[in-house]
Amino acid sequence: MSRRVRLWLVLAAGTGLAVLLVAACLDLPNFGGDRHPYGDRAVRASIARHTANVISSVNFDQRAFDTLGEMTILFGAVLGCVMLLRQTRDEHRARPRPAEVAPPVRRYALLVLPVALVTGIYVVAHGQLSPGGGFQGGVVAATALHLLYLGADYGALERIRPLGVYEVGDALAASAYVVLGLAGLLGSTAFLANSLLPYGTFNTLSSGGTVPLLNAAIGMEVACAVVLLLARFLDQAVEIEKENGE
Amino acid sequence: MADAVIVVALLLVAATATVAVATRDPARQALVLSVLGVVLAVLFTVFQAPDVGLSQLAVGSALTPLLLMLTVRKVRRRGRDEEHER
Amino acid sequence: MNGWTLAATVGLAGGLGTALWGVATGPLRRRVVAQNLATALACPAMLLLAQGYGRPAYVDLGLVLALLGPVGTLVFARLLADELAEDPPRAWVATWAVAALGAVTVIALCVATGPSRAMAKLLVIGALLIGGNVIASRALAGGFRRVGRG
Amino acid sequence: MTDVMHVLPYLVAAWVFLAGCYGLATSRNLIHAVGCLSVCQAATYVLLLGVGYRKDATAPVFSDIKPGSRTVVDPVVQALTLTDVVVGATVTALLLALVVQIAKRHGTVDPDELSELRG
Repeated sequence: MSRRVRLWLVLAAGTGLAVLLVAACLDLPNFGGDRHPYGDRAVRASIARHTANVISSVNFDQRAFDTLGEMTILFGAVLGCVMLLRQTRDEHRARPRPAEVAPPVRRYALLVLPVALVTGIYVVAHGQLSPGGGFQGGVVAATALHLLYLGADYGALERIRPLGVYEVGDALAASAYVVLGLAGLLGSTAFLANSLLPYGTFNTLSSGGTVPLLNAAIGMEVACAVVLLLARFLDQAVEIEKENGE
Repeated sequence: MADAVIVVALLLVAATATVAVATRDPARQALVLSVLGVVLAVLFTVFQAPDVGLSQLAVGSALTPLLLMLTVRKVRRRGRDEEHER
Repeated sequence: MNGWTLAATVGLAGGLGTALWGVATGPLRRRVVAQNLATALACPAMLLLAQGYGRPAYVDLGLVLALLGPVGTLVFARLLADELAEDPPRAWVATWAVAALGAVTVIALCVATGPSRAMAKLLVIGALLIGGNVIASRALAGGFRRVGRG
Repeated sequence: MTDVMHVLPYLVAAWVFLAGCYGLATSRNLIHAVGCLSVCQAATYVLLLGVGYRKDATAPVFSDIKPGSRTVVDPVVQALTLTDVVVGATVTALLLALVVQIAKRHGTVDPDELSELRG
């Protein structure tokens, strides 16, 4: 199929899709409307279980099973990346020569690294209270580690990043989520049911029953997953190259 | 009038997304995508979804650009090696 | 809509609109500077929105943006270092103007909140924002001199 | 003005989605195509949060306000979007890993050249 024909096809199909989408938009409930039956019920259920951040309550309590599915996608995607980007037989590792980083940039990176790491942990820990949670905090903490690559060089990052530990951490966090779910099944009513632990005082760190635990498991899982992902990409982009003459 | 900030954020998202698609060079597109991440985070804030905004900031401001730029570098280096061999 | 939200709206429309124009057109050196300034402008806007909506919890967004925005720019500074070295960006006027805007915003918000833990948090965000913005500009203007690849 | 406001977010979502699709179909570089796909993803976030918005409401997060003191927006769609943002990023990474593999095997990331190689 030539580019020309394909462009016409795209334009025709796009126009059709656009007409359908606009028609659907005009029939949707008005933006900013007042009818949110599911939302109102979710808010009531969350307050009944002493979870101040309703979104965390939805993610880790009311729809915790759905989050298990999301976590599986995450796990699978990382597994796929690790498989796809492993070193093949016709490739070898070359030590990258360290880059010269301007002193202020290096100082900034080394100063901000711990701050960002602590912020990431803070975001995870306060997930059931204020905006944040395992998904966001995990990414922030994992990104913070890579300031070492940006501010120093790849060798420095490799020294503080024993990949085996992160692989184990990833698997442990994923299984912790499932184990917590099974504990709900054995100890009370159903898989991932939030009735094992006392709900605690509203708006304190230990409130919400199993929500903070599941939240922490996801935080660890996401942080380890992102570190592993970036490690593979960094290896490919910085170190691994094709064997010469092959 | 109270909707002005929503309209501004929505129009910024639409414009940034259009620019991101129209920028054909992957490295330059990664720059636009990182701006798109920030603009989306602002939109989510005015939609009163700070959790989602936080998520978008964490992913869009540093992680996605890093992944894209590392891929660009790998592919370009690959291209250079190949030319070198010929 | 109150004064804080109005200020944020104006800042977003003017600031991010200009940054978008900068990142969409022109040579690479202009685009990277525009990307840096976009994050540096969005952060004060988020703090203003948090104040305008009366929700101190939204300040966390500003904190994360002040931390990770410059990190994103460092990514580009590092991985585009070869191209930027041929044609380094020089945008100190714009950088300091945006930094001053951020400082004014943070000071205004501090006055509005009064001495408290929230004010300390705002000051930390302000320091991270301005420091990060200036350092990221420095990194773009030749922060990475490489010896071969790395 | 108010009538436009009732559908504007949905129309923006549709526009962003279509723009991303156009970029995907006409892309000459697979990395660019992955970027366009993430633009399409962004459209779904805008649509979902637009559906959940309620006028003059605030976020359903009660760390700094009393429950019941203000109306709140729909938390369910926010929870859906929040997980998808992070999971979407890892899926983007998976696609980029595939692009790296294609570049290794075939030495090009132009979809047109790739189909010539196959045919």
